[in-house]
Amino acid sequence: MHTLPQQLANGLFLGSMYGLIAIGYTMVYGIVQLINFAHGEIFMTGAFGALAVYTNLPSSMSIWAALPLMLVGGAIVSVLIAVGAERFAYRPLRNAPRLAPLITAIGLSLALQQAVFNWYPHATAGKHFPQLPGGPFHIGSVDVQSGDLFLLGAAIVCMIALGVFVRSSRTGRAMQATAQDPDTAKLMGVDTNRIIIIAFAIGGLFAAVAGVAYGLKYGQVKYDIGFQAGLKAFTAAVLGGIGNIYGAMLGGLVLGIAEACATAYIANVPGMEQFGGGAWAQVWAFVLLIVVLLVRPQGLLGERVADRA
Amino acid sequence: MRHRSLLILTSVLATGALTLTACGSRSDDSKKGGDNSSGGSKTTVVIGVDAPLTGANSATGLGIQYGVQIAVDDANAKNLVPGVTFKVKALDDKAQPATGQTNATALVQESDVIAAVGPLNSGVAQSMQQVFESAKMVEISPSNTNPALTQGKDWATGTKTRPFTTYFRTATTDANQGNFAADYAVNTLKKKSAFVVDDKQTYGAGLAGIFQGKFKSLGGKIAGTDHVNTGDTDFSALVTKIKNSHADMVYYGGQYDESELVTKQLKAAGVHIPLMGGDGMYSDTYIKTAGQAAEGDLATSVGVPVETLPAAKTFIDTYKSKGYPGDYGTYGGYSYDAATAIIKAVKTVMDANGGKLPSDARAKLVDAVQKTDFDGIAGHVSFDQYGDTTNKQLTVYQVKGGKWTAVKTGVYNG
Amino acid sequence: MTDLPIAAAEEAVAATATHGNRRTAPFIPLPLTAARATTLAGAVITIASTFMSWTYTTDFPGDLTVSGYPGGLQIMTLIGAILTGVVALGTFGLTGLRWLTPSRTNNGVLLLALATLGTTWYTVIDIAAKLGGLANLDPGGFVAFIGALVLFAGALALPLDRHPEEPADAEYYELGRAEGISAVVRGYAWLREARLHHSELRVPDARKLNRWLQRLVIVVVYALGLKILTFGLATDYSDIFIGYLIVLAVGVWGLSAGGLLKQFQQLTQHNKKFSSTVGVLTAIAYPFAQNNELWANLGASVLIVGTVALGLNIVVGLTGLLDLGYVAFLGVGAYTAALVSGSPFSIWSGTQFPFWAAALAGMGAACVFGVLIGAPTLRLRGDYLAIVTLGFGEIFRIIVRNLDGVSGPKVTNGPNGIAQIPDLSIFGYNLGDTHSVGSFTLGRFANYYLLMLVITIIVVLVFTRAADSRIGRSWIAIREDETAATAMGINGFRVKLVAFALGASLAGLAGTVFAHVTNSVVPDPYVFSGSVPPNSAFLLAAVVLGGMGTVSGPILGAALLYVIPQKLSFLSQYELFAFGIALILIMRFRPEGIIPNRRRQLEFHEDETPAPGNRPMGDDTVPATTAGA
Amino acid sequence: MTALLEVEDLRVAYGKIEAVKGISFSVEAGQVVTLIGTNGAGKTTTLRTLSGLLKPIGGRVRFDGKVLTRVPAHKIVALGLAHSPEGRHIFPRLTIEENLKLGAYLRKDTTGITKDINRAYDLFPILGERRKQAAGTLSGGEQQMLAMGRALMSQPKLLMLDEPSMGLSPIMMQKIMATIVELKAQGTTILLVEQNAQAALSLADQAHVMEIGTIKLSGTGQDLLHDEGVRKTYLGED
Repeated sequence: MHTLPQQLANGLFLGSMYGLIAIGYTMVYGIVQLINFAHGEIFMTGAFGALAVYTNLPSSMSIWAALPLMLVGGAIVSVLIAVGAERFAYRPLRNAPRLAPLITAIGLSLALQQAVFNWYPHATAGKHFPQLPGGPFHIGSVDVQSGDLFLLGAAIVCMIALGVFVRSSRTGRAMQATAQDPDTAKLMGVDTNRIIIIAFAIGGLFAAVAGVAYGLKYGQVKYDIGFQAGLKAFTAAVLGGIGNIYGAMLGGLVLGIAEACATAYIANVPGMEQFGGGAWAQVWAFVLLIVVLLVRPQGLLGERVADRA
Repeated sequence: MRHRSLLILTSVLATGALTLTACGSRSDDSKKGGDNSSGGSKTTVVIGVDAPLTGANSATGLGIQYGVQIAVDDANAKNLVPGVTFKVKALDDKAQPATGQTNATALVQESDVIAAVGPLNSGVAQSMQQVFESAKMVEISPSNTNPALTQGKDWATGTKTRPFTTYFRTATTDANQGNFAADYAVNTLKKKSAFVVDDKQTYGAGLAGIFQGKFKSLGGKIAGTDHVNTGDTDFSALVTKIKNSHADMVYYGGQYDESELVTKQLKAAGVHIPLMGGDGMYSDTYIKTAGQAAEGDLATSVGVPVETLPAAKTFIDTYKSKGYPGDYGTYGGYSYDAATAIIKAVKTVMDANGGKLPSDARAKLVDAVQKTDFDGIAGHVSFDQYGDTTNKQLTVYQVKGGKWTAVKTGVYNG
Repeated sequence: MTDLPIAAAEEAVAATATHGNRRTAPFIPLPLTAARATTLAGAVITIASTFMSWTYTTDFPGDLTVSGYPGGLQIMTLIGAILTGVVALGTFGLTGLRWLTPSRTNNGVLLLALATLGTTWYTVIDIAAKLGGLANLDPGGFVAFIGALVLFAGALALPLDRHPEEPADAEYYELGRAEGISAVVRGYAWLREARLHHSELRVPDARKLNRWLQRLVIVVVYALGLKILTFGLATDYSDIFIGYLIVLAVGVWGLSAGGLLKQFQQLTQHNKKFSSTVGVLTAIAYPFAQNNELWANLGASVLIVGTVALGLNIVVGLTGLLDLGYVAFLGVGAYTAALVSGSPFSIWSGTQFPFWAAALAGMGAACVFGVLIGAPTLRLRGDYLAIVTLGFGEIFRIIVRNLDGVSGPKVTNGPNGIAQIPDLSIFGYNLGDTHSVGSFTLGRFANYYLLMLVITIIVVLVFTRAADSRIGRSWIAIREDETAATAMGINGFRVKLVAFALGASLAGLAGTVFAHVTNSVVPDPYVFSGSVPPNSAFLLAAVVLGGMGTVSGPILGAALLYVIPQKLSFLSQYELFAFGIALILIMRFRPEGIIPNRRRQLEFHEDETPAPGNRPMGDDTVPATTAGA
Repeated sequence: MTALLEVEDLRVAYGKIEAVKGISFSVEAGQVVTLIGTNGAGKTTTLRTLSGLLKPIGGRVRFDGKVLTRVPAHKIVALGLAHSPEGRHIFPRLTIEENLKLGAYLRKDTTGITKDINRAYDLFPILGERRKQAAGTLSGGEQQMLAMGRALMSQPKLLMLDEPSMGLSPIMMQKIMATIVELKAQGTTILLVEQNAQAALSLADQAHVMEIGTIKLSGTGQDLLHDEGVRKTYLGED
């Protein structure tokens, strides 16, 4: 079991990416009770936005100088798409039965994925994404890549910033109010439409950061990375208690670590030899979700539904 | 008043109906006229193509379509079969069995279509075989590698039975490649312990299974096995496992989409052992994406290196100069050979029938294709009693200086 | 806070106080006679144009160079123009043709004129675009172009029943800053003005007709429907198919505006048994009407997908549960059938169940999985079911891929799937062989089409019976308001579980046929979204497009989603993109689907119902119903 | 002098069912006006429409010289119309202080806000003691105090209170009513909706009796308190 620290670290990095994406699901859900199914694709377009910026920068530029610009580029693309989707696709359906926006979201997700597939030059196969130099770093018995460090750092910074924003700012308070009771929030003078837009924008921003981190970590991006990542992040959001931002991050970490450990150790369990490894990791992640929902239906950090009154 | 308007209605409807029938006849007229004007007394024979032309696998699928197209163009230009103009009808199966079956039905329905090339995926082939068999129509796949398609379900135990007489393939089965790779790994590279990974697809799982068996029988040790899912990108858990297994090589059964990430993450974690794979990995994209990490990695591929075959070079030049989309590298050559086999068979059938296409040309073509024997651009083309290619030429390539370089060419026997 | 549009608001309120928004008036102010004359003249010119040559070269699909009789897309224009002309004559009061617009509204004429205009202009523009420039148009093309325009303009000048969303002088809150550009505001206002209104048609009761005449009408309409369907399938080119679609869709809309469809509905409802029998007979006639295996294959596929969509409709449409992994149940059924089919690749290759047993096994297995997935999650909120079913849909594929004896127990033969599934044989009738029935031949796919038809009928019966039963009412109650339903003593969990399990079983049943039709089962098709059915997104879209909670909706939706992409080959790689965009647009503009469930339609459009209401506030005002809930 | 709030022929519908069928009344500055009536009479619907949560299908609302009909809810607050909703609707997972701050959401004067928060704590000392506590943990009466305090935070010209005494113990109810009297004494204009007619009428300047969507009876609070019919129907006397 001396690989355990390494596997935990693997899961931690993977999980913080899930968590970053899950924030978008959970914030939007918390405020409008909408599963923004297209969020995975917003993550993907963020990565491609950053890549487009990088491709157009002079090749002599160092990756460290380019990185902030890439983040900005990815964020602009993701946020614009997220906000545009809210304004033009979801808002007209706000009072429709909940299936309507969900179908819209599925449509949007397909359209975004196919748009990149068809019109981003040569995006049909994996597109090369720049990687951070340096590494691997050895911390105890654990190897860490520089991309992983960026990912972890970004996740920590984003989480703290978001926590401070939601807790202490006036808008953050209005956001919580809208999530808890939108009608009454309006009575306080909160422009709930604006709050919803902000929630989508923050989700988009975090997805873009996750997109850039993804590119840096794996060195390539592809038009279809959004679906898998989105599914995992959505699972993470539910696992952590949908609507709760800390829950989203926790759910992401739990999921990432569970997958890493399932790949590595399930096969060592007597009688389970055939059910281990990468091929079954997703199945175990799913089983974990079911078990958590059975034991704690509101998710790890979720509030009891009754509290929402 | 009442009568008059009824009369109007009736006449209007009658006119409508008449015009409908009239136009029906016209479109037939124009079709015939078109054929006459373009071909004179020539007969048009259509070769169907079924491959994924859109979606994720489209690059490879388009390579099949245009491989056939070039073969047909060459045949028409050289007037290979006098009195016959060949045409291609390409249908998109989107890598879906049901769609492939619909396409097969469509091809069978069209009387001009004499035989078909395709599909790309073994899973799709399973749904098409029966349709072609019922219609006695030849189907040659340039890429299916699942041995069961030609040798029946018990091929592994040596009990081979051919399920469909109309199905042939110019690609070799996984069996040859996997064995050849294992032989090279043990005997040339002197590897002792391999970690085997596959992507749980027909091709990848088959290849990995055969490699594993052969590697063990040659005295190697399997340090571990694992399976991944297509579309996965994070292999860090797998890499840690490989690192911990102290294997001295990794064998990967699958496509470059995943293996390029595996090798990259492997080397980044400081595990500098070569990764070996099959022809699904033998692509420039692999090197481009994996970059420095690909150095020293190996891939087997069927046939001899392209540089040694002038015909293949011409093919690639034509493909590039015409600006066809898609990836000719993987199966373009086999597709060319498959189409050529059909064209040559058409000639045989016609020669036997006094220079004319017989009414049961499709059925006669099955025998003619079975007796195919010529040198194609990817090696010698002929089929054994199961419909498999007899071309067992294989080459091992290695990434050296950012390019695939042939390191061993040979024939696997046994 | 000084920028509130106070003055305009006052006016708006004043305006509503005095009069409602519905009116019957022309858009283009013309005397009635002139408008009628223009309409008829437009129809005549357009009809005449189709007998001329439209273009110089034969390169355009359908060959439009011939003078003397129409061809290709010209036929579409011709049909559109004749229909418009005849219906217009009827609406104008010509005895003998009046029955064509029972409601006496001119809206039908306008929409038919729109259909003609659409298909004609599409053709002309397509010619110019394909062949490079207007120079390729023959005079006939220009005549058609102008004739259709005259026709449409004439129809616009007729008194139309309209229901603008807002009073004429309303101010548009959502335009906000665009108010500076008066053209935008005027255009927007005009578009809102153009909202036709014919939802409350008053038509003479068709049930007063002679009973035998009623039945004759039903038979003729169904036969015509079959003819129209086969005609559309037989179109050779995407271009012609698009023209066909325009005429068909807008034309049917026009006829329904005229009230014909409503009368037909009255007839079918009055003769329920008879019309469903004729419907079934028409469906049986389909493979006989054409001797083409490709179409039979298409028909069988549509029926499979449609039946699965109908099963999903129980879960989604009736009970309101989100199932994003429904395709997995189809897969369970298909794999079960494959395992007991006697295929040499099955682990029980010796076992060959008769079809009825295989079908039951497939249903049973799917039902078990439905309960396994449903039981832990159906107690939770709906969204949790969505994620769990989505996850299940994904891992189903992974699991069957793994069960190959290498990475799991040997059950499904892993990625290679189970191939060489033998054809079904029912009472000695081998569905794989070609059979002669009278002077017709039925090929393999025609056989499967007929088998599938039987299954579809069974599923339709199950669906309607269930929907009308006590449990069906409980489902609808749960969908509408779970809390209230529970308070009324409905055991929400059990009722939902029954719906979920029943839906799963029906998908499993369709899966058993699916396995035999495609000869093999492999893991790959069972994905969430893809360009080809079956996949979960496609099934969901079929249900929603067709109309949730209805019987014919999902089947129609599946047929459209299946056939249209096949015919529009030029979309090829943009097909999925177009599918995505189409989903968004459908949800935006017709969320209740093509065949709306009446209750659902109210629900979707309730914010528009408060009758003489203006929309007084900004977007963010919650309609009374939701806010009060 | 024109009234602060003028409602003219207001009509509101839920789908096709009209809940308010053309009511008219007005509120003068400094007055306490009460709407009484049984459940479903349309009182709450009226208030929700005034504050912009529902859109009317007809009629006109004029507040402080401006027409409210097309104004979104969050801008109505800015005009000086505060609404303490039925069932209190405090934000349960925010602290008491955060709830109060949200009441002053549109205000930018930090010092003024702090002052007003302290004023609310003076008015309701129990809130001051628990200012860092999540509002969901308060008792029903305390939540009502918070809701009223929160509504006052926007410095409204008109305070609308919807059923402030609902579900409270008699002692708590008396406390709340005493607070309303105190607010009235401070000059706050109040539109009060109450089921407890006795208490409401005794402190109202003007009162209106609503029945199934219409105003049946109007008068001063004292008049109605002594009206035979009102006594029978709403005060439970025979």
